[in-house]
Amino acid sequence: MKLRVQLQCKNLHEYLRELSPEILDRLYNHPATCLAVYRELPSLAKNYVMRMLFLDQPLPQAALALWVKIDSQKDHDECVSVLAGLRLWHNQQLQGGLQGYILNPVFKENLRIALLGGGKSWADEGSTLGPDRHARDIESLDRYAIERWEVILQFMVGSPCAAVSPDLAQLLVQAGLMKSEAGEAPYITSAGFQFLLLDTASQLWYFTLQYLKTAQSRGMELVEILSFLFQLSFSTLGRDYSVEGMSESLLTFLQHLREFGLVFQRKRKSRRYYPTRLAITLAAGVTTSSSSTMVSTPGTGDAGFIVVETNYRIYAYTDSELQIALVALFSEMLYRFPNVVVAHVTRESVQQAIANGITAQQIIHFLRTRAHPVMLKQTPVLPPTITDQIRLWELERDRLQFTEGVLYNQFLSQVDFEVLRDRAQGLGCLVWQDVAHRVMVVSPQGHSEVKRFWKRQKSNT
Amino acid sequence: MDEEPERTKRWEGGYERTWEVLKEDESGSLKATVEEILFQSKRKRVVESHGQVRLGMMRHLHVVIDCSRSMEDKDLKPNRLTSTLKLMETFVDEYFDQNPISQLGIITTKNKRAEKLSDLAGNPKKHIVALKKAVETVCVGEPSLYNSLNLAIQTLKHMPGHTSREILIILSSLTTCDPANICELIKTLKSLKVRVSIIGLSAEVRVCTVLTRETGGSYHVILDESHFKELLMLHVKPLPASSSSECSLIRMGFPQHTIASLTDQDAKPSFSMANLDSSSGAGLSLGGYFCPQCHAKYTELPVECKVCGLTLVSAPHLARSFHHLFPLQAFLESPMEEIQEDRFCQACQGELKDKSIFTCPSCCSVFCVECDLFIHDSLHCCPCCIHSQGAP
Amino acid sequence: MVNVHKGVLVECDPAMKQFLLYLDEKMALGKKFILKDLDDTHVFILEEVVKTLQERVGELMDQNSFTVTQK
Amino acid sequence: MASDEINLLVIVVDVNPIWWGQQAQRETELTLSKCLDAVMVLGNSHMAMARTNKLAVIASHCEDSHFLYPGKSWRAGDSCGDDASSSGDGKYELLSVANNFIAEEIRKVISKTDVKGNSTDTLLAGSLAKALCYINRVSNDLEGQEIKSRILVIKAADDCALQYMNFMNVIFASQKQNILIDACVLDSDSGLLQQACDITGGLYLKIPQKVALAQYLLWVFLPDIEQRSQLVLPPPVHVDYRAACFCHRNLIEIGYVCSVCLSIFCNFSPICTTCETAFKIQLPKMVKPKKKKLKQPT
Repeated sequence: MKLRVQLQCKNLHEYLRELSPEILDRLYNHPATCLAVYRELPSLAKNYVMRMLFLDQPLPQAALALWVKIDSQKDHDECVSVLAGLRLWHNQQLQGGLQGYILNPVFKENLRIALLGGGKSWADEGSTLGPDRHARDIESLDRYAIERWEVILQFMVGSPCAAVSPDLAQLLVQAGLMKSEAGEAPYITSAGFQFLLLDTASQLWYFTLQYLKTAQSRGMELVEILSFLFQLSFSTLGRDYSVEGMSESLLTFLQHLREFGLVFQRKRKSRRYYPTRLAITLAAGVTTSSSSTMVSTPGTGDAGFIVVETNYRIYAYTDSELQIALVALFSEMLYRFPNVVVAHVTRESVQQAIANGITAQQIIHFLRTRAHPVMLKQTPVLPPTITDQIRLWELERDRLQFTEGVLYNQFLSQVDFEVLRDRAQGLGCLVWQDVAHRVMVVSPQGHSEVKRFWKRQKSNT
Repeated sequence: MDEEPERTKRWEGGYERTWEVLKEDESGSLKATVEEILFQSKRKRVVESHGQVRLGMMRHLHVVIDCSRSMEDKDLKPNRLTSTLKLMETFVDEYFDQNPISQLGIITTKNKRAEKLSDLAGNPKKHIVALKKAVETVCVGEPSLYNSLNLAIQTLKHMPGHTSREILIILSSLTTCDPANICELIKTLKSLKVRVSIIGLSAEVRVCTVLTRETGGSYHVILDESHFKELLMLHVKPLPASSSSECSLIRMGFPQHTIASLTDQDAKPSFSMANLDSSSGAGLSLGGYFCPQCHAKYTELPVECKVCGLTLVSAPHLARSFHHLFPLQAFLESPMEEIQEDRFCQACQGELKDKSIFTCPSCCSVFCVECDLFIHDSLHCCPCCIHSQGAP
Repeated sequence: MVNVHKGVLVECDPAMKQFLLYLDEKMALGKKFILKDLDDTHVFILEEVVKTLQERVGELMDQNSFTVTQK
Repeated sequence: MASDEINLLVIVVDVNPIWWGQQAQRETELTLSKCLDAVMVLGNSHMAMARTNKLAVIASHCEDSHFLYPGKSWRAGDSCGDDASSSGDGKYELLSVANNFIAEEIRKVISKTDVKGNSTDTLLAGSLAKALCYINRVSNDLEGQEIKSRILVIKAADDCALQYMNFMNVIFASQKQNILIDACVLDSDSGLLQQACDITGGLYLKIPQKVALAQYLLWVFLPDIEQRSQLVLPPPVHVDYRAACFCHRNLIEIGYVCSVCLSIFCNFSPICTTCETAFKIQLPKMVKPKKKKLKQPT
């Protein structure tokens, strides 16, 4: 269990690139996706697309190269590769034989629609249902969204009050954020802990990616839900949309989104839903998390609230259940006040955390990123005694190293020993040897082979 | 001249009033009132803009910066000298932005001496550079009013009569070490129509009061850094020309900027006359402004032709100063309640939230506070009047 | 004649090894479990005891790890 | 959510009815509606580019200038959509809302204003002034995030010489705020706008073919400031900075400037016609030798 999973959070493009060409092309059938993809392009590429959006014949590459100044040739090449990589444009022979570019017709068509309309509507709005009696204002939507999301995180840190649907729990497990031995409740994995460290937008995006990964497995049409997702991210906050004309899988997807807090639906069966800010900022998350791996920015709002003292005490100035739960992951709660909790880092608590697959490094990282402004003033931010001790506690666990093996001893002659030793070495199964005492240990796999060899040795001597 | 004590009271009074005006609103914050004060002071400046008076549009200003020991005081952060120089940089920029065809020179005084930091010139860059260099001057000894004034006069008195001659002294020390009787000097200053203004960093000093009063300048003592800046900026606006200063038509050149593209062959790089004296000057360049009289080339305007002495400006430069000559009259402040129908600022379309609105007297359109300030501070023309008629 | 033992090779620091020897002597695990004492950082032991051994070591650690602070 | 800087584009469209009327007779290829469509295309593309891009459109009429978008009822930031007749045709909602808004407003403008006077020249300065005020307000509203703003003028009618002074004021104001002024000129070159672009560092383009307006807008005026540093764009125009004398309004290279009011004259006159100052003919004795030149009667 030495190996650590590093949480990889791709950005949209990295994700799309991995999709098969035909899926991509299908994706581009929806204006929303086109717009989303377009927005993620490097700024120069955006201009390229715009310039070519209304051209119907291919553009000679030579002409294209003249668009940029010489000194920014690098960016140009980058753009070209990106556009090609996403299949946004193709090479095409011009008459006269020189190479030219032309935009992917499907993409072009739908981006045009996204910009200028003239297509069919994305989804018919609530307006068809008439005004909603229980219309939601933006504040309540925000509250709802955050609350939902917090619940999920709390569930991950295993706080009792948080309960989620089995679907979601299973998803968390599939995403590798939680582990569950048969029967007992799932518990957070090291990946999960890293996940908690991301800011909300990135968490959201990572989560979505994981969801998409498993989408097919639960019989969902990837393209369909992706487009729907983007459509959501381009919808207007505080407006209601109708579920008319949604396929079954999409409706289940909607229910999931509802649970994540991406959309608000008053009743499971109600015909209208409100996208929340989470859904709208999904795209934003794409960009922020583009820096892949771990974003060290603390979660939204809870920047810097932890004070760590050299006496192993942690003062967390927060009232967020979630944050407290997070702290509790690797410490013992001592006192609880309305605005602050006092916790105590002990060997047991840390050992427990480590047993759960959380590395000392992650704990320290967590403490540092959440460090209270007062702490940030001093260098190092955290008291070295604490950080060192936490690391030591981690080391403590492996004082003994066990390796299965087979012991060979009582060789009659040095020669025998060396022969066999060399053989074992040749097979690469020698674990340990002591020439002086003519003792050696070989790995169980190698044992049979070595034995056979030894038998042969015996016979022909 | 009994208005001197009265003046003293004025700034002191202003100080006290700002004290008392501070009132907490129900939420216990001072923000509202503080904003109110700032905004009032801003408006005061706006109102002060004089109407159709003759202004000394072409100014020759010598700024005297005290570098005596007292400049090391820490009451201005990080110390008086640094913050003064910092403010001076902004001042120089503003000055040339507002008075493009004027000139400026900087003198420092310390250790009983006065020396030129930068000569009287129309190019802001040089001054800025000089100021940046001046930061590491060691502040020692006493300043000398007499010497610095004298030094300033030497150059100022040669300036043509139609230009204004001004000296601005930033005085930190309370003492001055003069070789001769300064009263004599004051007389000469008066005769030469040199206006001397002083900004005191410590406290009011009698001799300064007299000096400024006699020469018709202004004398202020700063309260804090922001006030310092405000006072400094007061000197950016051109002051009314003394009635006696003669006026004349100045012959000026309006050279065209010729952009010589690298493509055409006949374009040869050439030296700019401006760079000839300054060794640092990056020599050769294509294109530039060519003096219509002697075809000497310059890379930037405004400049006085080194060859034929013709003042070269571009129309925009003159235009920059127009707003001084035709100032935009102050808008009338009135309570919000006065308008009922659509409460939107005519300029920025923003909703009128503040308790007071502002009406342009000529076109009677209403504006919000921000726009009012913005219009008077930088725009200098009423967005709605422009529509009704072309020129003012 | 070469003889062969199946088992587990344990690598540890000398201190720990002494502890292992001690456990072995005292039959702490109900029987002798060290097949061969190889050198001062290696011993070769019975496979089945590994689990219990780890627990014992954990206990040892708990014993000589005093609580760093008063609650 | 938008922590990164905001990009505000203010488009000032010249909707001078007389000019457009004549234009319609002259050639039917570019009508006002076509032009506005082009503007919307540009606006949409701009807003589509990034979530943080903001747009404002001002119609500059010959009498007044009118905000097409965002209207008064509009709250900056997220678009409330009660009247939002949202996209029936697969257009990005925000855009469709905006477009409907613009169309609605322009209809109002055209219908309501009865054209007094037949000045074919638009009072752009006013529109620009309002644009600056608007930008000023927006940047005040969201202090904290820095905001990059630029103004694009789409100019049809001719300059109004009377406006020179105001125009200059506006230009300098925008220069102070470092706001770019771009100009896309449909008809005759505009000296004022040329200066504006040159001073504020914007782009000036007189489009060769009016039909292709939309394309020109997308190609030249869509890229924002830092993208322009990468792209190859039309070279700066040669700007004529010669002053026009106040007396005959003809451009001069050497002129006389009143020391009091800075009005420019093409030849020496004893009295300033602007500020009625009587000049003393010969300058005082104590002047630098070089000044002697100035005294040669011309």
